Amino acid sequence: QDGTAKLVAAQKARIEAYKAKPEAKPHVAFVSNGVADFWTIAKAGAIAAGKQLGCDVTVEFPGGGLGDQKRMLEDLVIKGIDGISVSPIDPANQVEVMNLVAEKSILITNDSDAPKAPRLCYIGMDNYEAGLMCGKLAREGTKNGAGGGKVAIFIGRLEQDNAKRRRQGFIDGLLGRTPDPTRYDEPATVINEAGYTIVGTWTDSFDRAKAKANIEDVLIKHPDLALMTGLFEYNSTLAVEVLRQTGKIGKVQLAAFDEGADVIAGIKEGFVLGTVVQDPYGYGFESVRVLLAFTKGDMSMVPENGVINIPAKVIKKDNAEAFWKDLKAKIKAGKDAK
Amino acid sequence: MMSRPMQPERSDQRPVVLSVRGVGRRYAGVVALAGVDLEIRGGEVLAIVGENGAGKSTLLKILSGVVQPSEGSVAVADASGALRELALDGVREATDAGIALVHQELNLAENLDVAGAIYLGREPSRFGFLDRARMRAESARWLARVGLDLDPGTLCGTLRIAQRQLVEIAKALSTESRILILDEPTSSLTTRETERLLEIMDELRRAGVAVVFVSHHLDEVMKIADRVVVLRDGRKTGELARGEYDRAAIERLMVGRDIARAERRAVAADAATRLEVHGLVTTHRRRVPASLAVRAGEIVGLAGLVGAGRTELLEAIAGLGASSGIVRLDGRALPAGASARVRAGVALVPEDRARNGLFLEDSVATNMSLAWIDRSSRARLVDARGERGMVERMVGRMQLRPAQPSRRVQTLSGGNQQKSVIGRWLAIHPAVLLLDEPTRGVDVGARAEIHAEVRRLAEQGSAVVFASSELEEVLMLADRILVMYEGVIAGELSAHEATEIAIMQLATGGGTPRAHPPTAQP
Amino acid sequence: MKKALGIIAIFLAIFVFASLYGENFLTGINLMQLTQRTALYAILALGAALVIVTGGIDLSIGSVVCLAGITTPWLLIEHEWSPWAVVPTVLAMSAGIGLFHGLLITRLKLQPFLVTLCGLLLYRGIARWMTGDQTQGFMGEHGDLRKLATGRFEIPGVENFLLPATVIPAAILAIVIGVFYSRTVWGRWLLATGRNESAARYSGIPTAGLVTISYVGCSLLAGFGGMLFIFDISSAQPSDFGNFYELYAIAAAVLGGCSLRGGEISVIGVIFGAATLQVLRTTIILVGLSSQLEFAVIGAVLLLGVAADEGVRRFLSRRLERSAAAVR
Amino acid sequence: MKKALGIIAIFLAIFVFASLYGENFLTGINLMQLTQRTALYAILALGAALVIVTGGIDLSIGSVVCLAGITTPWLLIEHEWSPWAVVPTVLAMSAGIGLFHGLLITRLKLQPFLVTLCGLLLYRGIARWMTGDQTQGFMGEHGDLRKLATGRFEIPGVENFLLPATVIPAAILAIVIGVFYSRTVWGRWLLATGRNESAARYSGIPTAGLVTISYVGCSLLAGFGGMLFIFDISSAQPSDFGNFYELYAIAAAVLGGCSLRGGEISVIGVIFGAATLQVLRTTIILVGLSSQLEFAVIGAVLLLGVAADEGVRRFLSRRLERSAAAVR
Ligand SMILES: Nc1ncnc2c1ncn2[C@@H]1O[C@H](COP(=O)(O)OP(=O)(O)OP(=O)(O)O)[C@@H](O)[C@H]1O
Ligand SMILES: Nc1ncnc2c1ncn2[C@@H]1O[C@H](COP(=O)(O)OP(=O)(O)OP(=O)(O)O)[C@@H](O)[C@H]1O
Ligand SMILES: [Mg+2]
Ligand SMILES: [Mg+2]
Repeated sequence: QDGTAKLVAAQKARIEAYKAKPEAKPHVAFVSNGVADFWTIAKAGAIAAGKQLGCDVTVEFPGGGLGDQKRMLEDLVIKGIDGISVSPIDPANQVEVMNLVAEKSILITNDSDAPKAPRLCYIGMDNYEAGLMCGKLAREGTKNGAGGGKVAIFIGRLEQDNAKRRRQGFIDGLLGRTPDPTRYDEPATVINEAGYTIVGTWTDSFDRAKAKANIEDVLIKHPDLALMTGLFEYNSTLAVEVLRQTGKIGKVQLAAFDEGADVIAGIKEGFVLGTVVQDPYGYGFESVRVLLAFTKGDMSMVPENGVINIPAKVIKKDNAEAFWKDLKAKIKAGKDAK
Repeated sequence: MMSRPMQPERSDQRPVVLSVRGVGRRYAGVVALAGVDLEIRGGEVLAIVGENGAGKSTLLKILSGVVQPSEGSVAVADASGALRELALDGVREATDAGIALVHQELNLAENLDVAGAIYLGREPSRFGFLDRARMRAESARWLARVGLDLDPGTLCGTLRIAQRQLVEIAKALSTESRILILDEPTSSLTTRETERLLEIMDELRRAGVAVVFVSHHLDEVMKIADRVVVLRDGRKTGELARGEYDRAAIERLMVGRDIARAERRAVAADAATRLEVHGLVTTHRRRVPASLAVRAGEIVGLAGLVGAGRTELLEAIAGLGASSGIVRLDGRALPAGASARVRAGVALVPEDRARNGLFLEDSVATNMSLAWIDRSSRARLVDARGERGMVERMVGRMQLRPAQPSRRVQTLSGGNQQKSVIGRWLAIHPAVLLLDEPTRGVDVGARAEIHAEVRRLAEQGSAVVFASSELEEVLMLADRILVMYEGVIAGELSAHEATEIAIMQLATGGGTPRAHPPTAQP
Repeated sequence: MKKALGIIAIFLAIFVFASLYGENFLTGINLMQLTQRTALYAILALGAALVIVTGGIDLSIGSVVCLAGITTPWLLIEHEWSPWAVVPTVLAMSAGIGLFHGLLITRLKLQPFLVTLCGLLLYRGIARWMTGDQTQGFMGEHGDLRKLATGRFEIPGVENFLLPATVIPAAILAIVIGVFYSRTVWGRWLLATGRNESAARYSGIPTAGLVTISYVGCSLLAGFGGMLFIFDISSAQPSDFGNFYELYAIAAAVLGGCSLRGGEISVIGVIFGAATLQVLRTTIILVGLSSQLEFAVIGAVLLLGVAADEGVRRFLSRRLERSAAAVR
Repeated sequence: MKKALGIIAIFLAIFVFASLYGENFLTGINLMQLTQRTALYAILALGAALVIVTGGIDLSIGSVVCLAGITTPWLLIEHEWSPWAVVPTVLAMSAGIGLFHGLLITRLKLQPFLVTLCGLLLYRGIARWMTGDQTQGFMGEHGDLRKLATGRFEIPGVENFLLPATVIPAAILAIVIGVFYSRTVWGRWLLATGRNESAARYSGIPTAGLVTISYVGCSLLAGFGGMLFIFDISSAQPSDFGNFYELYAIAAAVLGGCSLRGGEISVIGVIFGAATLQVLRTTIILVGLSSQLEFAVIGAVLLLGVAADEGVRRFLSRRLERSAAAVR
């Protein structure tokens, strides 16, 4: 902890020094935790910020997990980058590489926080909170019907911290428990509570054909499934696809996550309860804005607790259309920026 | 050169070093060997003869621990001379018991150098580390012994088949075993090397070594063997001591009848030229262009020493390997590439059948019909019924044994494998048939059959060129003989003026003013 | 056929197990979905078998699936091409990739493993770069075209089971490939080439051309399969679509009796190989095993299966040898 | 050595390019990190080379890296074993895996591709199941043990460059393996076995045993490498740690001159093969190419490299032949 404090102080001193002599053409980086549309939208935000505010921006998507992210961070440091905003895959165990970044550059986190690391701030939302939103959405959806029933959870993988928190939030929200982010239900056990039976959590390691097969197989195994949720973007998209293909529309409810095109279409059509969306564009934009301010010696936008909150939103039938238009415009801007 | 008489000693007073009692070996579907008794004595040369598939190789493999007998026992004399029954269940044990075998099908690791191949499995070492210098020096000695002028550092992969054969012999000799077993060691050697090998066998015999060898060349057998064992259909049909046998007697025991030798007939003097080769230069190393012409119905023999370039010439005509020059068939220049030439009717029976001729894991039928299916196909579809008929006829004509078209070629005896390759080409009546060592490993009877088939093909108007290291075969089959020396066609002899001496003179450079030392040095 | 017996036995064993212990395994909809998946993977596996026959290997199958799959909606939606232009373009591109591999392997004599490993990296890289790592999907459009993979046919007289449309191309391909190797001259020559390339050359077989065509066929099937896959799942992400599919394809082919040394193929075996893998995956879910165990179970069952197959084979051949002797 | 010339040339070309166009490429810290990564991957690649020499292949390397890597912190942190027990246990487990492969391949005569493909699925599955798909890390503990991978040594007289500790085991392994194949009887036997198994058997060489030992060696190195990898990155997820590492390892070995037909090895080549892949990846970032292009660039550069290498080789051998002909 001592080392962390020292590194934080060193970064602050560096920023202080920039006051006297701001960086001429700062170069900052945005590092994701994987490859996904979510991150391409974030990239659009980051690049738009770079254009608008005047700095170089490098965006890196590590495709191969922790090792890959470590390698990219090291290489960026070697390259002599002025500041990095990273979404750490496994914060508890990535202390060293984050220390390295803090030592030679400036470190902030996005999407997934690392409070114990020497990061100057975190930009994002709480995945537990977002999961809770999704769970409540599902609870409302089923309460309108008979209430209770069998529920299945689909998620890309459970190793990463944000996935675990999101799942736990969903479960707590669905079952109407009092929120407690530290709770953890084992994925392998069937939960019987509050009239609901959570029959299981299925992962696919990002193989979409496998993800689709999971949903299909679970629907076969539990013909009486009442509700499902896809906690990663493509899980929800595929759930919509399977519902269409198997004619289960209306029979199985879907509480979605993220802004897949098919999901939005399903919301408009009315057979998807709704979806919880984050604001990746905002993560990217804010990251660059904050880092850029640092290189000018300005630390004023960092609040006392170090968390810049960019909350999640629930999209339902009424606001789906407006949301979709805005998103398309942002993606287009991001592409044109490239 | 062939003249030195090889004096046999009275061998039955010598001690028995290896004895087999009632050994047999079965494979799925065949009995390769049954109830063979045999005694081998130190200081004698024992020849094993028999038709293709008689079980000779199987017997030798059992003697040397490569194959386990299904019944019977093998006993080896230990140091004191007492026979000890050995449950020979591995090469290592046989090697330790002083037995060395040269396989019929050659087996060298191509990525090793010659010295490494010779000492494979018995490398001189200190604390597990190789003693390379010693390995090289000693293998050079053994190479010299077999008359192979080769740097021990040469990679085995670059060796031609005769050289590989000699390396394997050198390897066996270098074990200085008490019992040396050679399976058709002379099948790819020319007269000169054969001669040398017989001398070595004689020397070993004098030194008290027991030598067992297989050969289809009865003249070799009669020159050196103290005793001849004849196998037929896996059974021993006779055991003759020196003096008790002549060629006819052995053949009768082998085949059960006398072998008819085909008559030579004359080529029509006005026959048109079918194959014409003009200025053929292979990119491998030759700068001297080769030219030759073969008339319809003519059989031309290529003679020469090991490495004289016969194989290279035949392969170039067949369109294999890079070469320049013109090859004409009936006056039309042929395109480059083996597949174009085969389509035009130029076929080659390669000398290295395992590597270039056979698909060992496939059946006899598949091997034989490979070219035929193309000729007979309609819309590229295989005529399956016709194929079956053709294969059956060819199996009969080539006297394949066992006559089972569905058998995997790998499980055939060496000679029958050779027949499968020749059958592949006879099936399509090629306009030009090129044969490289056509009867390598083929028994006397089958050889006569193959010769008859080749003659029949020629009579139907094909042009035939064959290379053979056996002078006897060249003299017997060819209408005209071309002798090669160091990559050049050194001279030409017609069938009636050719003699062994005349050929050898040309083959060793005696026909040209250049006086290079011959490839194989004494 | 004989080579396929082992995998058919393994398949049946798993099938029976799943019927007994899997919930709703023997339902029409489950069998339909299994058929669909088997057909999709069988197309890839047949492609893999084409090059395995030549003694080669194609590690780029998954990446070609990705590139072809991603390009299809990319052209249709982003670039608004007509389906009549897109399908031929994607197939031609896939064939072109195969041609490229084939030429490098037969003309430049590079190792197939190396060439197609570079392909594995290259085509996925191109797909990611081309789309800017953006998921490509049909946005609910082109439903007719997608019928190629999502269509279902009624079988007269059979209830509760619809035949997935993908079965048709898969069956046609299987029959064509089966006939090709057993009945045509080229097929026979390719088998020979796989067994002993040098002997094939000496026999006048145009080995280089035939091998090149095999690589073209493999990539073409991978591209075609990729197209069907994306029709089926409706959208895909370039960075992960098709990952490891080459291993599934090769595994199915090898399980089905194709030796990696070349010269052997059994179309029926390949299809059962593909089916076995799919049934295994579904069984794990329907039996209620944790999906974390999926990999472990597939690996263990396959290993056990092939080991048992080999054991039985040996036992039988030993019996045969003994009985042959007894007859004489 | 001659076989390694091609890859050394490719490496130098990329290195020079990166020095010219990459930001801060020629800095001590970058070279240090490249050395570290090269050493780590070289250990896996040397393992891969061991089985490639026998004419086999090991597709399970990545999964063994995963299993061994994950087990290390799992035992240390979750189960609080002492490091003195953990390291031998993990290494023994890795060796056991290799032994299992070797026996299946040499005794049951199963195809190496199939056995190790099942292994690929199996060991990753076990790792995922064992840990319940949870990330395993050191939680900041065991810093001393991790020095095996994170340690850095000063080289007297050299500034700005510290030698990573992983270089020591990598160098020792390289030397031992190099000496083994060029100088020892067993190495020579293995080379012969790899190219012509029956020739080796006929010469009385215990081929089955030697091949088995090669698989043990490969898995042992993979397990050792996995341990060092996790010491280096401090935590890993069972579902993706080590994915595709077998391909990197095999690619490095093959680029370095090991033929997949067996019987060939060049330790220097293998190390340069591993180094080339790492330098390429870093170059892409330091030159400022998008990481989307990483795969495409690596694939294209390798393909170009090997094609050029082969072209040059042919040109030279033709020149040589011609000059030899001229002499006569
Ligand atoms: N591995 C095997 N499997 C099945 N049958 C075999 C096998 N090896 C040999 N045979 C059969 O055993 C018989 C004897 O073969 P062997 O090789 O001993 O004959 P040979 O006398 O050496 O003939 P050749 O003169 O042609 O070399 C043949 O019929 C052959 O087909
Ligand atoms: N592809 C090749 N690579 C290396 N050397 C070759 C090649 N082709 C031919 N040679 C060499 O050319 C010479 C001629 O060989 P070739 O095999 O044509 O002779 P041959 O008369 O058929 O002798 P053999 O009795 O050995 O078959 C030999 O010295 C051989 O080493
Ligand atoms: Mg024989
Ligand atoms: Mg020759």
